[in-house]
Amino acid sequence: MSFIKKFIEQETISRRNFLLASAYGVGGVAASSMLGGVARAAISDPTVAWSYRNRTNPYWNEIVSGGEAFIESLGKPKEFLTHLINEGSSEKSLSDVKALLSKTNGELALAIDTNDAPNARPIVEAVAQAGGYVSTIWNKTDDLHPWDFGDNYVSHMTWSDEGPAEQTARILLDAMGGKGGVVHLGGIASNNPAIERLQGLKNALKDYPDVELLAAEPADWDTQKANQVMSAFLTRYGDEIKGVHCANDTIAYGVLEALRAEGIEDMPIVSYDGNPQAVQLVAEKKILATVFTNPHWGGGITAALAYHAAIGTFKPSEEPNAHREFYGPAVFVTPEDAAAFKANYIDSVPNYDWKDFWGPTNGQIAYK
Amino acid sequence: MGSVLTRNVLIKWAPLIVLIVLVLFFAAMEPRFFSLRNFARIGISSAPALMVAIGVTFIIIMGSIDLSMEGTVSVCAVVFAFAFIAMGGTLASFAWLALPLALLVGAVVGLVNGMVHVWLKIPSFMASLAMGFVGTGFALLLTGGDRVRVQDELFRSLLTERWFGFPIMCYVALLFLLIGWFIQTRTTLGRNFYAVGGGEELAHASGLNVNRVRILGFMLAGVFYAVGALLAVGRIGIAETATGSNFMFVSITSVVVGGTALWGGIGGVWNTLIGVLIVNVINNGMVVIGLPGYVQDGVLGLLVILAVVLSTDRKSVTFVK
Amino acid sequence: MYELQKVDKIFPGVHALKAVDFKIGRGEIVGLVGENGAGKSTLMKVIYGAYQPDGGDITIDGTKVRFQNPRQAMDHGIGMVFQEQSLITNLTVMENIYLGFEQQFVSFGVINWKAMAAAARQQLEKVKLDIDPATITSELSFAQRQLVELAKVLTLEERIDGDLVILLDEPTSVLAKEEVELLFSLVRELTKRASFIFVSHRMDEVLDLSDRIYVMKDGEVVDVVTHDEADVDAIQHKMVGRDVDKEYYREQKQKPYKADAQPLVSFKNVSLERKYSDISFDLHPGEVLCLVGTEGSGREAILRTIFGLETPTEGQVALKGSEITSFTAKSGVVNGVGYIPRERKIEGIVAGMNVYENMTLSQMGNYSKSGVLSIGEEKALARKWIERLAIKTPDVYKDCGGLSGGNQQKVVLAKWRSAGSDIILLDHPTRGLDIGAKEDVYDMVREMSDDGVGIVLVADTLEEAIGLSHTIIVLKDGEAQKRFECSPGDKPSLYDLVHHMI
Amino acid sequence: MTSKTMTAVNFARIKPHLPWITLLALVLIVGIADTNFLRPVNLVSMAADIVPLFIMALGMTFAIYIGGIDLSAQSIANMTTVIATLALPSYGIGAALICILAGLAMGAVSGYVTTKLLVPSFISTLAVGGVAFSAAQYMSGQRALFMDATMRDSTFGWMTGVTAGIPHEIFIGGALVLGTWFLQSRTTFGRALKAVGAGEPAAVASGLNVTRIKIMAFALSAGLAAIAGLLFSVKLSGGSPTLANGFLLPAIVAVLVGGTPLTGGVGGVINTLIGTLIVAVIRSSMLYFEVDATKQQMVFGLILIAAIALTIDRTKLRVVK
Repeated sequence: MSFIKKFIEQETISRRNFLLASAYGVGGVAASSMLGGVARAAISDPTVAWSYRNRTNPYWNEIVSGGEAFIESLGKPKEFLTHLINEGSSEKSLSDVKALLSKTNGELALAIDTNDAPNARPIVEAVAQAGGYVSTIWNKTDDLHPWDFGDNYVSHMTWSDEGPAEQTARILLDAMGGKGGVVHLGGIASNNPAIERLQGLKNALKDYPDVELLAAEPADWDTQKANQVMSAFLTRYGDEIKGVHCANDTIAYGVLEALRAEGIEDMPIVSYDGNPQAVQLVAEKKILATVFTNPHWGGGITAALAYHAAIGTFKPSEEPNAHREFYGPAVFVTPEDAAAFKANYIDSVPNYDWKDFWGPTNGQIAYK
Repeated sequence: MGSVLTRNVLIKWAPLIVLIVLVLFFAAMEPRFFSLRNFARIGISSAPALMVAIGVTFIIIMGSIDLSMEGTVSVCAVVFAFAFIAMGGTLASFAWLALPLALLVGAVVGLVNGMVHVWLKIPSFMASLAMGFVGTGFALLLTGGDRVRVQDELFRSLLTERWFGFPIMCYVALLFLLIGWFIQTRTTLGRNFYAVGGGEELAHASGLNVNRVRILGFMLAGVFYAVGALLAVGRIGIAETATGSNFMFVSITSVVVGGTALWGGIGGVWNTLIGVLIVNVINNGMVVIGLPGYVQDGVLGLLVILAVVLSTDRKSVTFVK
Repeated sequence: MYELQKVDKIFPGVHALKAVDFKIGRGEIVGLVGENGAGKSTLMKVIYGAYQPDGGDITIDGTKVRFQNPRQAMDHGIGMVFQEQSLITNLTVMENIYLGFEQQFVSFGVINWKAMAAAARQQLEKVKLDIDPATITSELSFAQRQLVELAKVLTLEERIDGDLVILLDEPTSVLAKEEVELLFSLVRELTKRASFIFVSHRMDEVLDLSDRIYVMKDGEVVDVVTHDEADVDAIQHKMVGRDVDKEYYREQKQKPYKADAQPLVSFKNVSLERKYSDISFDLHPGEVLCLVGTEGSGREAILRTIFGLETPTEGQVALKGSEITSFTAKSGVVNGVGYIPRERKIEGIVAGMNVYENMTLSQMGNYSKSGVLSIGEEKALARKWIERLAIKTPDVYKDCGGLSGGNQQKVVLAKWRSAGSDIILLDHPTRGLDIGAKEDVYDMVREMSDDGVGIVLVADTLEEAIGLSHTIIVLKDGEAQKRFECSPGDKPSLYDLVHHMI
Repeated sequence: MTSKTMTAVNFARIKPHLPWITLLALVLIVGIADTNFLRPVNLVSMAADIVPLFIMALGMTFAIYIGGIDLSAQSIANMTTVIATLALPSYGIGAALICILAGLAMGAVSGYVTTKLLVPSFISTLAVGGVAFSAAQYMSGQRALFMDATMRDSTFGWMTGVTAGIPHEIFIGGALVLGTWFLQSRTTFGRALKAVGAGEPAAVASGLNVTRIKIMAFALSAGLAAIAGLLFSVKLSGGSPTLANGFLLPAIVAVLVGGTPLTGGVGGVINTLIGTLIVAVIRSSMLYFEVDATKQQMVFGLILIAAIALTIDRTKLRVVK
């Protein structure tokens, strides 16, 4: 019967809001106030939500696990975290956020990857207007900044992939002996990380005049597509291929299997993301290096920033810009340190201090 | 009479001719395309797609359509992987039971799909589209988004072991192609698909239990999707919710390119084989000749239109929707 | 042997069968006649199990039976040969014959094609058809297909121990005369093994073949006559409830056409590859020109050429004196050609659209301003023509798919006449219509002639062709054989025509 | 008349109203669970957010209304987000015109391939969509592009503004639904579409230029998809070849749930309006009922089956394929 009780309680509260809203509507009070724009100092018990692409990708699973770990650190069950899954659709991403803002009357602490950079602005605007708090990761346009929204746009974290990708590329090119052909399998071509990771490889190639970039094809972050593209590369370039640069771990799996089908076991490969499976492969020396971006911590801290800003633990507008826009951590995983890394980060997930917002970060975001 | 005969013969062999022309074209552009090892690569990428396409071929022959394959493939792959690992994780143990289990799961999903379509009288396009969501959703529920690795060397010999240059999975696909051919030509059910596609009301009036044929058709398709799922897992060693992604449009395109008409009654599994090969040759060939990634979707589209125009007997219809 | 007692069938709003008594003895051929909507097809569906009666009993040899579906009726020896071509054309002949009953040739899940072929050959022998059972059905002629359908029903003979009842629904509609005779001799021969229920609009055939004739009107059996007592006029009187005019084809209303006026349609040595060749004729205002020939003789292709659906490969076609260069249906319509197709439900009306939408479909330009429809005017037009042609419809909003065949035909006719078409192409305009509706059509043909409309007709029967036309062109294999002038009182005989057709 | 036939007649009377009854029922169910949902602010904002999807579904309605399908819609919307962003600096408001023209042209190509080359629309639109996607990738240089905020606001600000508490998207959607409704029910083109959908042979035999009508229907579909892309691009202030991803299936689902079945000639733009709102409500209901993340897709599929089973008017379907 408890759900009935819960319903009645909810009913009483929301009826008040409902009447209030109707009164605004009937009275024709200024439109902006009707649509939100609620100013409030702090929210005592905000809904905490994570909005992300999908659950079929290990990367996002790690993000979610971090979000849940943060929730549990608050002494709440992990079901308390609301999940908004956009399935790769910016349209659904935006609609879901707005629906949730309505449902919670703006009492929301939102962590989000907006799926496509242009989608960030409408989302941030909607959250700010409703009086909620939002922290974003990865996708945002360069002209959108947290400090332009007072407290409501808490922070943006991204990872500068160009540098780390360049470093893994160097590991790869060295393993190739500094000569021969290399192929790159990228993410969805227009995604920012995909562009940066390819750029990292190109930067490294400048120092290796004897290495030729044979081809760079998008594999859409997809294992099966990567598998097929690699097969075709083998036909086109055959033995010319001396190394493979993958934009992420899921692509690397497909590449490994395509090579395995041909009986090629010793091809130098580097990837990105540092998923547990990839770390295992690094330990086995099937992959030479990957870059761990600590999505578990990223997922937790992004939710924590939004939450603590919402309950008033800190006031974002009083923080320096470097605390509003910053780079996330990047840890190299190579065969030498893979075992230690695995023990520290994967076999036992570290207990992070979710109030140490900026400890592991990598400095303020710089725009080109 | 002579001219009619040659036209019929031409129509019958047109898809194969298109395939051969494509192979020769890509071989001319890049001689390395024309090698046994590359054909094996095309075979590997074709094998799972062929299974899925054969499944949907039966449905299309009935004049219906099935869009549930992505969900069904994912569910079968995930259930297989879980069962396989739970029962020992190698084919040498009782874990081989996971193989028939996967086929059974495919049949059950197909059965439900068919029942929703037939009993609730929902057109197959809508019923199967919705069932596809349910399937993918169910696979997600099972995995919670995780990937399940299947590393058993024996099972992976589908990919790694080769006979005459082709991995075992190609022979498995061939075996099921023959089974599909057998069902199509030598069983009542197979022939009844053509009857339903040729004239559903007439078939019903002849005493044929059309609803039963339809439901069985969706069930059979489910079994073939399951085989496709097994080969897809065999190919990359991972079962996940995304295992079924991208199968829908590719398989239906392949079926149509092979000369099976979307309005039912015409075509068969050999057409589908040719169709799948055409699509995979194009996909492989475009990368092999070094076409930039961003034009590949467009070129594939144009070539598919060209292939359908050349390989379908469209004179038999007055209009197309 | 097989008997219906006080059978009722009710549909929402329609009492389709009212306490019908019907029986058929062993080896008997029973005719069933009635106007469209009299309840014939409902009765047949009850007999072969497609409908379940709402009242009354069905008995076989005194035992009560109830069929849930056609399959159960078949299991009791009742089979149906359908009016529409009911073979599935992409299957082989033997597959069609054994469709739904393949199990007898299956062992271990495998079909034994040889056994099925042998069995099918045996069935085909019963109907004296010598073709390979593995032939794809679409390659057969219509007559052959009709015989295959009969052979299919006759498989009941082997399957059922008891007596057979076979329903023949309009089996002769696509057959030529001599094919009809072949069918009849077969049926008579088969009475040794089966009883037949024969349904046809061709009264002469029913009289010829049947031992007894049931006459239906408004869902009731109004008369049962024996072969010897049967009289066409009496039966038609019972069916229609009024006297049928002796001057059935309105010959007395036939007036000479304006032979000196400019021809509406002019064909000069026109050919269409593989359809017809070297056809020439002129169609004048007020003339009814009939094209006579067997199925595939090129009649329909000529109609379709006039309308613009086919582009001739040679020769000149002129409409109202101006030569046609681009053959599209649009240009046909603009030149005042109206096409009343044989497949009324497919090409004539759009089921799912209402009466006024159908009527203005070919002339929306007249009822719209810059693309915007004036629906009020459309409705007014529809009301006018509903009255003028006595179309039976509750209102202008009625879905044409729900109208009876005769009324659908009237809607199609109204579509063209209201648009002012003065070249009307009639393709089997009376096919499947009952006598009353046929007479309405004949009246309309005469009225149109009087108004100076030129009509090209492909008639349902030769009698109709002779009765209605001013001019007859006999076609065979796409070539014109003979031209007849048919002024009233001086018309060619059936024999004259048939002589040139075959 | 018996009581049984009476209920049958009554049900037949209710049938055409089932789509909006379903919508109302869904709104009430969610509203009872959480009255927040029923606040006008929320309902208005939900409606405004669904507008781009609705516009695409509106276009899709025309393709489905004539018995076809348009699988190119999403790619065309993707393409127009790129075109709009690229063209805004040099052409201003003219960018909108370029987008719409590009959409119409692509749709006309689909229509041409379908009607003249007799390639089923399932394949032809998929292929043209591939071309549009390639074009989008090429033009964007495979990057996400951003509109200058001031330029966007001065040129297209009217699209995303708010008047009297109503977001302008709703006015745009409303204007388009009125326009297309007028087109569908009051113009010769709409009537011709209905004839083509319900009985193509009869439309031909009435002298209608069926080919042209179909090409126009596909052009209209793609044109509206382009408007959807344009509006979305303005709303998000940028463009990318993947920005409109995830539109296609919901748009098809919206049309089908509204009660425009794939058999053609039945339903229409008003149905699509209701169908889109049903999709929007189902989507929000996931949040309001706090459906677990891993279960959402499966639940969506199940509700979809129920909604379609309720809303389609089977009396208008001759054969359920």
